[in-house]
Amino acid sequence: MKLHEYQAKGVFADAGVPVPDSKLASTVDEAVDAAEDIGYPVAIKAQVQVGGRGKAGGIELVDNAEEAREAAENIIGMDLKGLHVDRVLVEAAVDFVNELYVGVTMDRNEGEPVAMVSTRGGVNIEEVAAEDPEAIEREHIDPAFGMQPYESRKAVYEAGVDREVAGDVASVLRTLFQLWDDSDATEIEVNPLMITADGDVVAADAVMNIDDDALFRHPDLAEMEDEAAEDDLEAKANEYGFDYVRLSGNVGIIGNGAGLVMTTLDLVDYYGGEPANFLDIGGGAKAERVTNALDMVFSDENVDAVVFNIFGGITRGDEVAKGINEALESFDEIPKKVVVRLAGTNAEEGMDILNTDLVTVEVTLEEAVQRAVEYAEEEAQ
Amino acid sequence: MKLHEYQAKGVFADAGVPVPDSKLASTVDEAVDAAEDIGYPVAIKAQVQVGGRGKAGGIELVDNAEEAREAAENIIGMDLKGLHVDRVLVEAAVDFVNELYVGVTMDRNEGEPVAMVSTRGGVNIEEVAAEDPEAIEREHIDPAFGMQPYESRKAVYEAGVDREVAGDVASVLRTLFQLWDDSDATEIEVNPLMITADGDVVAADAVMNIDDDALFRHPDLAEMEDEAAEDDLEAKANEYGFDYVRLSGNVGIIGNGAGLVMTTLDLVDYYGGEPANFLDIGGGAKAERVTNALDMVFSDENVDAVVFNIFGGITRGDEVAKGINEALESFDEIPKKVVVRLAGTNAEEGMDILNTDLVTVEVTLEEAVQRAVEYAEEEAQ
Amino acid sequence: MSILVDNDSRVVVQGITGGEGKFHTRQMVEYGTNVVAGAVPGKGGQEVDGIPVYDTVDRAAREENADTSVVFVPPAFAADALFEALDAPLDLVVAITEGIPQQDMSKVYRKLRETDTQLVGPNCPGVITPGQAKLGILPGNIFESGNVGLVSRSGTLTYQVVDNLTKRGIGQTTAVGIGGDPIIGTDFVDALEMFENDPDTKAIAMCGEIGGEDEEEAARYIGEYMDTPVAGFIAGRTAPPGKRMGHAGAIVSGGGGTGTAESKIDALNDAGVPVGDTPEEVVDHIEGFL
Amino acid sequence: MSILVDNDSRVVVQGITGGEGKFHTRQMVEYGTNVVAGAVPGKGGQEVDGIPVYDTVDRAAREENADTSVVFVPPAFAADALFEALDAPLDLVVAITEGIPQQDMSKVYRKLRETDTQLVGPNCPGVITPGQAKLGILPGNIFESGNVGLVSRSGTLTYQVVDNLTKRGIGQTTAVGIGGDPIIGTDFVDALEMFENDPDTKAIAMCGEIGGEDEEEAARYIGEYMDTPVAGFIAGRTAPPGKRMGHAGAIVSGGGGTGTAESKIDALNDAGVPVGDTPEEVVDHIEGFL
Repeated sequence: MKLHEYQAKGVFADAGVPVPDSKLASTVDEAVDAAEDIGYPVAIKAQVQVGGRGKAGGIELVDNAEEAREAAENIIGMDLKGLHVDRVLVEAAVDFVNELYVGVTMDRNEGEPVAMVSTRGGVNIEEVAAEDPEAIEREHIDPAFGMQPYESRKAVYEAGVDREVAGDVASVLRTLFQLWDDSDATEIEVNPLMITADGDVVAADAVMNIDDDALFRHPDLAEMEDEAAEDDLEAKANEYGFDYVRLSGNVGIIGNGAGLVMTTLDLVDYYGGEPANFLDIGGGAKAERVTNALDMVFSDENVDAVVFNIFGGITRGDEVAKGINEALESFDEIPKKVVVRLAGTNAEEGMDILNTDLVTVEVTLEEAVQRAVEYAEEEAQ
Repeated sequence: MKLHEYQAKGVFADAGVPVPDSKLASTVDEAVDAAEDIGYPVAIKAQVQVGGRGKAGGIELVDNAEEAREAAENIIGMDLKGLHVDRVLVEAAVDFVNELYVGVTMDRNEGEPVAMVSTRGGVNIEEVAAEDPEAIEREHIDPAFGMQPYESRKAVYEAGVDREVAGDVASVLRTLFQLWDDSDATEIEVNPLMITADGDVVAADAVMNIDDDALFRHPDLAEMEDEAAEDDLEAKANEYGFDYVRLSGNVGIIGNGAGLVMTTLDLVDYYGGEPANFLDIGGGAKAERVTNALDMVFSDENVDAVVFNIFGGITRGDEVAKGINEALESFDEIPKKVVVRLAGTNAEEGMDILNTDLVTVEVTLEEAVQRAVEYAEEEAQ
Repeated sequence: MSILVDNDSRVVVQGITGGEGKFHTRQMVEYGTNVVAGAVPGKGGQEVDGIPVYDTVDRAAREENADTSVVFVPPAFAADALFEALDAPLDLVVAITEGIPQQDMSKVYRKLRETDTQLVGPNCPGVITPGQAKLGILPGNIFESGNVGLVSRSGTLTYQVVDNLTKRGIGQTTAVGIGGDPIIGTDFVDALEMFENDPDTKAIAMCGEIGGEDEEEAARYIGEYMDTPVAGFIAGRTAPPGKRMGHAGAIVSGGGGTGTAESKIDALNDAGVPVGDTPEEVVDHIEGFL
Repeated sequence: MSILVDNDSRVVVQGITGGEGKFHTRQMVEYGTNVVAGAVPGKGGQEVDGIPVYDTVDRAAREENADTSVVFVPPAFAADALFEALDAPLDLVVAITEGIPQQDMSKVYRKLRETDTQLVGPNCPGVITPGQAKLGILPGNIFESGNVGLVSRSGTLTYQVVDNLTKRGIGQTTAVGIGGDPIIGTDFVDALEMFENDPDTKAIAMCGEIGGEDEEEAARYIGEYMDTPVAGFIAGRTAPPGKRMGHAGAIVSGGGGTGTAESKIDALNDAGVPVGDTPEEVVDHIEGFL
């Protein structure tokens, strides 16, 4: 779960990481009031989870109420890289002399967290990492012991942070690591961490990703989940308990098992179609889950056809087929054409059972995908 | 720092370890009131830090106010193995069907904590350990990871704890380990951990030793230190910042360095005397510290003579001698004879400087101890 | 021959009394797996289908001489179960559990590296040596004994490829599901090395997916050390950056875009490994090797 | 010959800018020790008596080729300083600091066992090879080069024995203060083994004290593996159980009474090690060996 900037900053502030004064606003008036309260200059920042907000016009710096109103009018309601901006964060502008990057993430190859510091803050850090990996100092942290204070200092000094602020930056890094550890984060980043003329250290942006699998032990963070979701359909998937990712195509995809569903997406693309989503309904195929999955996919107005790809392993194909039939029969009308392909244990028996009045049945994965792409093309015309 | 039973039980209760209802009382009336409040039967327990209180008459079980008064009268003010009983803990008696032992301590050989469980609770566990070591299940805990839940279960099941209460006992063990970890304890013991007929688990006694060297980060526990001290002189030593242990002999001992002071005690014994104390004044020998050390030793009414044994290492003997002279001169009268022996760097210059009107100077450690033992014998007669 | 598991494996099932544990234990036993014990705290002394249950893995391993465990313990308690298995110790631990918090696994992995235990998973379907034994939840009936090794990050995708192989009459030595989590015990290189050293394995199918750099490392390993031919498949070519595609480990990092299918396919091709565009194509390559 | 430290040791002083650190650095340099750097966070770029100071041990070790550190960092920060020294890594770390919390040391000791670093201390006076170099706070002037090795848990008691040796014209190869804490890096067995392997060490004085079982283990080691004669001393015969006698490690456990002087003396005698009743008697035994 990726937190919004305003959520992450709230968490940072509670943990003792200095952040600028700020207020969340969802109307232009609220934004202007917030700006007046905070005092100019303020930044008005679109709260959508996408990189490069600034360049895309999602962040404006304003000096008075008039500019604040204009900026809020521009930003609230705008479409930013495909996402609708509902809210802005109105935040005191920081007068900085230096911008650093600090972060903590999981190095999955080593199975260990890694703390990162760079003096090249304020720019796309992944570009820095690609062009000049030496510019980012990395310090692996032993997960058994947690971050030792010397490790934070080593990272900061080796990164070349000015000695005057090194102690404070190391302290921020330790707090971020503690936060990472305490909140089961998978990623925490501050970019830029601003250094003011007075030598103060301020987190001007905040990225925080929480491990979905650990939310059960963080009820406070889990509460932020609905607000964090970018998309109504993704929020719906959370409710249903599906692994779901929305994409921009028109072929809806339902399958079981992450690898097989990804493969189905890839095949849709391979055969000239465009996948509309990733949806893994998991093991088995009880009627209720199938119904919910179809509801999800049909709710996506972009969808023109659906491919349903189930590999029956332990769950037998005939049982899966019964579940699909039951689910399909619960619809008054199947709004888009559905292609089903069953494989694995008792697949043939399953395919015999499927109600071909409601769905098209195909034997191989490749055929099923091609058929769905075909249907989608027809429907789109 | 060893906590009193009532202090340790307070800490236990805060951590969620079940303890019986109890109240501390320092007068007979308070004890009877407490017993009436709690409801009979209650145990009246002397709050002194010594093993085998029960056998020595320091614990009585009473069934009514009359018995409570009698018991309180017996115990408050008694002398229990050399310690004066100022306070009693009045505690609800637990109706148990089983007594276990659980504890966490540091295995210094391995440098690791070890959790212990035994079904032979309620008796002297060190005797059990000596006679039948197999009766105590030990589980070493990795200090980097802390106790894993399975380790608590393994210890409890392997010790042979009844399956009905095993889960609860394992949970108590985990809480105790967490407490050990959180409070920088060196030792935590519950003996007995009582199992009631209803299957409840209750800590009927509580031993908790805190690492003196870690008190700086536990201000709440450090506050208990004065109350925990068994002896006025030991409390005074805490104030002065001396390592001090009171013994029962009549030769006062002051020296620098733990090993050398212990050796001085041993030599007093070896030459037929009895050491009155261990007192390490540490490095250097500034006049103020010498004065405080002499004040400590002279405050012990048992002391008949004092031996002062300093090895000057980096600190030169002549400087030490000056400090001793200055300290001695600050006394109107030296109440007992003091023998001084200086060794190491510039020892001869130091001995020349010492004011022999106030002290006796000896050249070797052996001679100095023998002289002090002699003086003490004379004074004692 | 085979790798990891065979007739001699003596298996303890952690979580044998739970719904999944009970069901799959029966399936494993039916397949011929030598399940000698279960381990569930507080359930010691019970039996599941005649298999004795112990309170601790340590006790189960000692009493029944177990050397292998399969873990069906729910995610909140799974790390503890893995620590317990590592401490017993056992030779092989197969963790089926999906959804173990990443930081828990990071600690387990740290401990794992101090032991001689081989961990497979978590979040994996398990390991099967057709005709001998299976550990986990793989559907035994689609497998056939033969000479192709299979290693995969995904469950149903493995089944898909195996089904295609078996239908063409190509059997398998052993199939290993290494799991879809970001931190796993046995990785591609480990499994490939075992297959390389197995004289009966004549070709290997390797199913990777987006996220991480395991496939790239495997490609380097294949190029440098392997004689056995490998055919690959990479799922997730169409996955957008920054989104978790079902598996916790299947995520292309945003911006810089590491962990992409492209990078993995390129690396494998550079190592001489053909990568199929469809599962069928992978099987075509394998057929070509034999 | 000698053990642990000699002319070639390149030393970084952790905490060189503190009062104790500065004072004893000067003393070490005067004695001839090759102190090449200091390490103090935030003080990088400064100098102490011409010795360059770095912000991190890692940097100090890299820039100045240091292989040894001496730690004067206050107890609250000492564990961190030790972790830093172990990570640099260095060959030898001598921790002078007294009063490090036991649980901090327990973690440091856990990490230590994963490294190749030799830790001496904490809560020790240090190590000296007379005429070559000293690490720590030992008073150099009472030592004399010779062929007796000395290992001790105590500072001033070491000085007492050395003083007696030197006054009788008996010099020392190396003296090692292993420290008075319950958890220490180098223990008696480690030091005895090094002396046993040092051809110049013809006899060894070993000063133990109450608490723990290091002396008993040393006795077993001497009995089984050593040819070099050892004379012992055990302080704390008169210590009551349950009381900490100055050193955190000098405590006879209550009740059962483990860690007693009696147990240690018996063990040493059983291993053929004479134990002196007074420090002078120890020196008598040593003289007899030579």
